Amino acid sequence: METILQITDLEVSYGSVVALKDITFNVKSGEIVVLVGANGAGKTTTLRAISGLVKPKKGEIIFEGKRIDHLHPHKIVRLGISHAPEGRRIFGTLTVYENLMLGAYTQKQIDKNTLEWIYNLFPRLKERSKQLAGTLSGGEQQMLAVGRALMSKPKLLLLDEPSLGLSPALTKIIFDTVKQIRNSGVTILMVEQNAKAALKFANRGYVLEVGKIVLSGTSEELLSSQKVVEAYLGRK
Amino acid sequence: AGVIKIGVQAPITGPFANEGQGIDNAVKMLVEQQNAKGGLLGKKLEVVTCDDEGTAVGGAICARKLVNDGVIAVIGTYSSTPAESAEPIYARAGVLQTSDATADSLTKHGYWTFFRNSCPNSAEATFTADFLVKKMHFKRIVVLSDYSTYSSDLADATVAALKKIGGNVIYKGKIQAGSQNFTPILTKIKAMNPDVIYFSGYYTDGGLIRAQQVALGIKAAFVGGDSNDNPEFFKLAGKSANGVYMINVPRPDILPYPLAKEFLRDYQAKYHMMPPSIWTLFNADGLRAIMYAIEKTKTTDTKKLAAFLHNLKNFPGITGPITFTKDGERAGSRFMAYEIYNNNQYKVVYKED
Amino acid sequence: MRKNLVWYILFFTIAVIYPHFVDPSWVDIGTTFALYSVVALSQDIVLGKAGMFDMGHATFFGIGAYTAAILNTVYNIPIIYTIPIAIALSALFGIIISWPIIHLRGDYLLVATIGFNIIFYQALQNNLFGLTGGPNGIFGIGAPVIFGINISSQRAIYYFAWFILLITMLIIYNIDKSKLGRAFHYLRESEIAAESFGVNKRFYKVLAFALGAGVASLAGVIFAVQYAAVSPETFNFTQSVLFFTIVIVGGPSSIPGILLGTFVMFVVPQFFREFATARYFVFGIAMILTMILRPQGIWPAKFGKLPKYLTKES
Amino acid sequence: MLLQLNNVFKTFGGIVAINNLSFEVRNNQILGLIGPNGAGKTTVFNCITGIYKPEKGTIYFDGKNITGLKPHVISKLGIARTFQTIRLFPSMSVAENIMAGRHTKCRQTWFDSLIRTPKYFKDEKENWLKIKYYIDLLKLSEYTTSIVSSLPYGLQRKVEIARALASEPKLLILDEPAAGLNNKETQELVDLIYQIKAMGITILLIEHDMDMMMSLAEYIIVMNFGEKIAEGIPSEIQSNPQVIEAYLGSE
Amino acid sequence: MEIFLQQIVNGLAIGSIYALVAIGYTMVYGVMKLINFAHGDLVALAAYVGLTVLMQAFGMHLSNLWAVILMFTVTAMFISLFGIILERLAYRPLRKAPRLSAVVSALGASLAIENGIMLIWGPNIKVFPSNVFPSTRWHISGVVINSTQIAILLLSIILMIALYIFINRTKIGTAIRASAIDQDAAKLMGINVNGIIIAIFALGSFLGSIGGLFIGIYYRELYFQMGWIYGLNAFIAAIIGGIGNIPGAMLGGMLLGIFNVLIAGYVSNTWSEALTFALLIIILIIKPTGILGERVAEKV
Ligand SMILES: Nc1ncnc2c1ncn2[C@@H]1O[C@H](COP(=O)(O)OP(=O)(O)OP(=O)(O)O)[C@@H](O)[C@H]1O
Ligand SMILES: Nc1ncnc2c1ncn2[C@@H]1O[C@H](COP(=O)(O)OP(=O)(O)OP(=O)(O)O)[C@@H](O)[C@H]1O
Ligand SMILES: CC(C)C[C@H](N)C(=O)O
Ligand SMILES: [Mg+2]
Ligand SMILES: [Mg+2]
Repeated sequence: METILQITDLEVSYGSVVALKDITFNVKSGEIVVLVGANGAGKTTTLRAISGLVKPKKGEIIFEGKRIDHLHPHKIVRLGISHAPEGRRIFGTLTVYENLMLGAYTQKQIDKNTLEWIYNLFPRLKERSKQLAGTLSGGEQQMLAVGRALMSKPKLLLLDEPSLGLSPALTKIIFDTVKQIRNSGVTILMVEQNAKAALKFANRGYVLEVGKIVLSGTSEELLSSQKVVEAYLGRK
Repeated sequence: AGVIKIGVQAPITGPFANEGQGIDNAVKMLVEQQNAKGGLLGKKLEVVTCDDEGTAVGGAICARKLVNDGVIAVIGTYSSTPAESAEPIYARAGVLQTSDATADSLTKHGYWTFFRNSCPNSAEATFTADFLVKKMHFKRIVVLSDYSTYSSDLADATVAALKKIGGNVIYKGKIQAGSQNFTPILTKIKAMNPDVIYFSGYYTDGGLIRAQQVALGIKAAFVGGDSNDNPEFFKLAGKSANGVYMINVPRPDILPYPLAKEFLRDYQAKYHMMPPSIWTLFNADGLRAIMYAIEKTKTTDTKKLAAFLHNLKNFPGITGPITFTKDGERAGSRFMAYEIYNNNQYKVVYKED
Repeated sequence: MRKNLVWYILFFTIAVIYPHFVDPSWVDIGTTFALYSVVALSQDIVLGKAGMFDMGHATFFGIGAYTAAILNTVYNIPIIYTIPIAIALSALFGIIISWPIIHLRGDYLLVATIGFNIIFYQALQNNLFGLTGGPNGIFGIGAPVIFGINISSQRAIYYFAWFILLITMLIIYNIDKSKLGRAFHYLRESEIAAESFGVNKRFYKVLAFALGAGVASLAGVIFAVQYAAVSPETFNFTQSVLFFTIVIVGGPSSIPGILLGTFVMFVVPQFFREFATARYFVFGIAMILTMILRPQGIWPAKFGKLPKYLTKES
Repeated sequence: MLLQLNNVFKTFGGIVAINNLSFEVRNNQILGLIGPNGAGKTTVFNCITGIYKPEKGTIYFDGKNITGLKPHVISKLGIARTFQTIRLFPSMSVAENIMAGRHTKCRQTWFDSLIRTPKYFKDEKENWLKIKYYIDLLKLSEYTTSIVSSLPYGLQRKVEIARALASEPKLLILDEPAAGLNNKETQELVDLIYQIKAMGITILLIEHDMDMMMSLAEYIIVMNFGEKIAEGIPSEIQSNPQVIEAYLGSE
Repeated sequence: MEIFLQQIVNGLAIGSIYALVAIGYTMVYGVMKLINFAHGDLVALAAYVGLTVLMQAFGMHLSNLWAVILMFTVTAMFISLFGIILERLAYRPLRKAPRLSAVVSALGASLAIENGIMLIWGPNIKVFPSNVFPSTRWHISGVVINSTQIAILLLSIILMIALYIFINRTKIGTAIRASAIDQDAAKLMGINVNGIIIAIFALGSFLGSIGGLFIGIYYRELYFQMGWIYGLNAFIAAIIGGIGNIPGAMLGGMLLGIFNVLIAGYVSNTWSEALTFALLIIILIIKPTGILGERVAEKV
């Protein structure tokens, strides 16, 4: 498997707060990689740095052999990286359909097949295509956020806590969908507090602690690591 | 040697900025000319300008500042409010003040330092009333003003003067200066069928009021108070300027005052524009009277200068002969009414006798 | 705390000796500086602390000045007695005006307050009840007599104004460090959270207006005394914009910030009266630069200054 | 009986958010409220705390009818809450944020504040010392003067809980307190909630984390489409087919 | 009756100018949440630039028609560019700053532009020549209407409809609305938010410049502070209509114009501003987010 994303010595700070320091990791084509870590560890910041929403102070981000850390977010999207951000950030006063169309903003033309694929993944979105997105339930909004991110036909999908605030049933659905998306050939880098569940279907994981990567390995390795279990997964 | 300092208090910024800058320009030009002739009493004159922004606060601040800078006389300011707030400060410091501000109250406080270089509103009001009623026999009179001290004072005084001689004022209204759209009030006036609209505000509004009046098809005559008398009025009113009556002191450029012609020529040569209005010339005259007093009394002692000015009679001025009364009022200035023809030509139609 | 106190003592010491070193026009500027600072501090109660966009604060300043002027010149009431009346009247106005519009948010409140200012200004110009003197305003306002001392000389008024500023600063300082000030801040930061913890939104918002109006009115009275005159244009909407700008430029909810703001927005232009024509051009650009360089204001407020017994040890 | 909802009904535009809902919370109970997204759980909380006014039905708290009262009045009666999306006072310090909880307990009037009467000093000191107690209780003392917006999410959650506790409520309402916390942090939270219960406080809890809900709640109400579809002790709920269908999802 | 109709005509004429300026305000506000207090001064600047271009054109002996065309194109381009530069220098550095800081920056820009006009063109009024635009007057049963009035009214309605369609029916329009809701999320869609903001400023300034030129043509008097009056009225119109909402700005402008004339004409002339504002405040009390503004209920 070839490396699709390579991050080297990444450093990011918000004003005087250093959020990430010397982050180095990679994602290979076709896998699901999970970032695990306590609150404020810097998981979201890592994703924001990749999609260009924050500018790193130091380090390199290389996507498919091209350096992207100095690019504007809208350029990065064009290269094939799509980000479903923390907190969904759907456009509440636009309709579901308009939200999806915006997902395909970088496409010259709306690809009917992509839309069909997304409607198949989330039939609920098809049903509600005329509804204002802000009036959807939490789970529906989450589907929309993921669906919207897929509309640009990304090679790499960044998901930030897709199960946050969702009912157990919806969480299962979302996780199943993530697997399906991977199976359709999209590489996924995701952040998930529900780490145990996520690691179960992911290929690999990295553990962040106050802005640093402290551990990495395959899902099985992490799930069986004493340290990880104690610090993040909880006893039981 | 040393210098004699002359202050200028004027609204260099703010809504009256053009008038303020006009006063400043005029004073600087006259002082330059005087200095070229060797100054006064062997000393050069020096101008100190202070921007009062046309506000009471600014007036008081400027007064204190100019007093402190050691000026012996202050030219300006343009409008009544800052002139009035400055008056007591100059009086206490014994600094002469000469302003074009026309509110009657200015000369009523009894300050020995104050000299009005224009004419008070009440005088103009009496003349206007006579013109409207005795000369033109208008039966249905509308009086408009803006909200400035000057304009609303003049309107009030004119209404009072009209009442006194039995004039029939059918409506008295106010416009917001600078608002440009006067059609609502004009339309309302149209329904009243007036013979005449008298406007006591400024040319910047007057020209537009006249233009919009004609555009709305209101047949009434238009009579403008002194502040309408400005070349820009005709540009704004365009063709509709014809038939307008203007009331003002004798116009410098049509009356035989060589001084006026000379002043305007110099001003234009130096600044490449006309003075913004007649008020520049009044203030220029204020300065000229003070310079004349210094020359004659051979002193800069303001007490003596004031005494001399209080007795000044018929000193030739740009705006006509200058005479001051004991309370600092400029006496004897005669008003005239002009009719406009050919877009911007004047014809005298009525004079004070 | 201790360090701040040193700064404040230095500030007031300079203020005390200042009139002995400058010429009278600068004494006047010093007086007006103190009064404008008082108005800006009072505006800050509403704008900075409670977070309500008020762009009509000159109204309350004007109510104070006109109340004193009318009571003094028409009814011959000594200035010193007009002070409490002016404060009460203005506070009452603050309540009446703010009551119906308190539910407006952000820019909508801004427009409503602008509206009240414009209504007030037109009322002054129209010589309301034949009392306000129309565009001329009112002249010949007397001076207060305190303990037999007549506050009429320029310096006396100067010291009186600074005394008022001192009182105002104390009041504002007290507000900040109390339940009252915290309630204002809570409302500014999150109304829903504040209400959910027992902050009576309407009461505190109206109270902010009432306090702001009362303090501004106090400054208005002294302002009327300083110039022995009041006229409408000193209280128009443009003036409100000035007070608004002072608060934002200086630093909302910060006492030193607002003093600096007044200095920058009112005193600095005084240095340039001679360069009159270009000065507001330059000044406008300076405003932009100030905000770019200090987006939180020149001296932003600092939170987290807590009583010592909370932060000690641990 | 501390809290009692009778046939509460609330709509938004056309959407029926709560439909004829009734339930009770007993003294010192931990009651769980679960249901699919959009079921109306948060809306129930908002009706109880006075953010929304129910269109029909009544809510009794501690024997008083609190239906339709303003939030600040209800808060005074002894109900405190946290929010699903954190609502702190972002530019203020941790201690000042928690002090908001003391608002109804401070005895100074606005006039005492203005002129600093002796009452003011006494009152301030008393209340700040209380704040110190809660800061220590939640192990936040390292952050006393930190500005909350710069704190990580988990700590902000704690500050919210501290603020609510500082108001010494009879009833504490928690809306998804574990959202965004990892399993370890969630466990700490569970311990904390037990501690709060031990203080004699009644707790009403919304949470999607089923492990947590099952270990904490003594009784659970399940909602769907604004209606109550089931209630019971955790083990009953877990095996209720309707709940599995609508909420838990089948394995 | 004819007086009444005349008043309505007057009100619509001034109202459509407010509307034109208000649309520019509301667009910038919609995306940036910024009250661009300098917008009115751009309007004034447009009038001055337009006059200068016109005089140059006449100096080159261009025909009336060509002179006017030249005036519109050069001025619109210049002012749009000016708006872009203004955004770059005065507002972009403040995008992350507290909202009111940007408002103060806008006030600074307003002061600078206004006084810049005074420094360049002088403090005296300038007058537009009266014969630029063929102005025909029609008397319809006692009511006077002139061609400029109709041109302004039509133009503002056409522009409003065009903009409405552009914003609501095109891809870029959707991108603009998305940027207005959440700039970061919009960036993640691949939208060049900076580009959108630049476009919005250009468009808003463009509309302002058209407004300014029509003020010049219609009222013919220019003074350096005129922008403040039009700016304030337009801002108020935008708020009343519900700021951020384009049809709202149009409606607000028209209502403001009509309120003004009806109050001045039928209630009290000297109290017209006060009464107009009293009415506006009452509207806001009843509709706290303006007439067409959405009630943004906060989801708790
Ligand atoms: N806009 C910001 N300004 C200042 N500091 C920030 C900002 N955003 C994040 N931080 C800080 O940067 C650090 C990393 O934050 P980040 O959001 O990346 O964490 P996270 O791992 O995603 O946490 P969570 O699980 O809570 O989402 C934290 O200390 C946080 O407080
Ligand atoms: N302010 C509001 N305006 C309009 N609709 C609202 C509002 N608040 C809630 N709703 C709607 O009411 C319904 C119930 O919402 P509520 O927030 O109570 O759900 P919830 O059970 O808390 O869901 P979640 O688990 O996702 O938080 C939803 O359909 C929601 O969209
Ligand atoms: C100079 C005049 C027009 C009158 C002057 N503006 C005044 O206020 O009195
Ligand atoms: Mg995160
Ligand atoms: Mg909820």
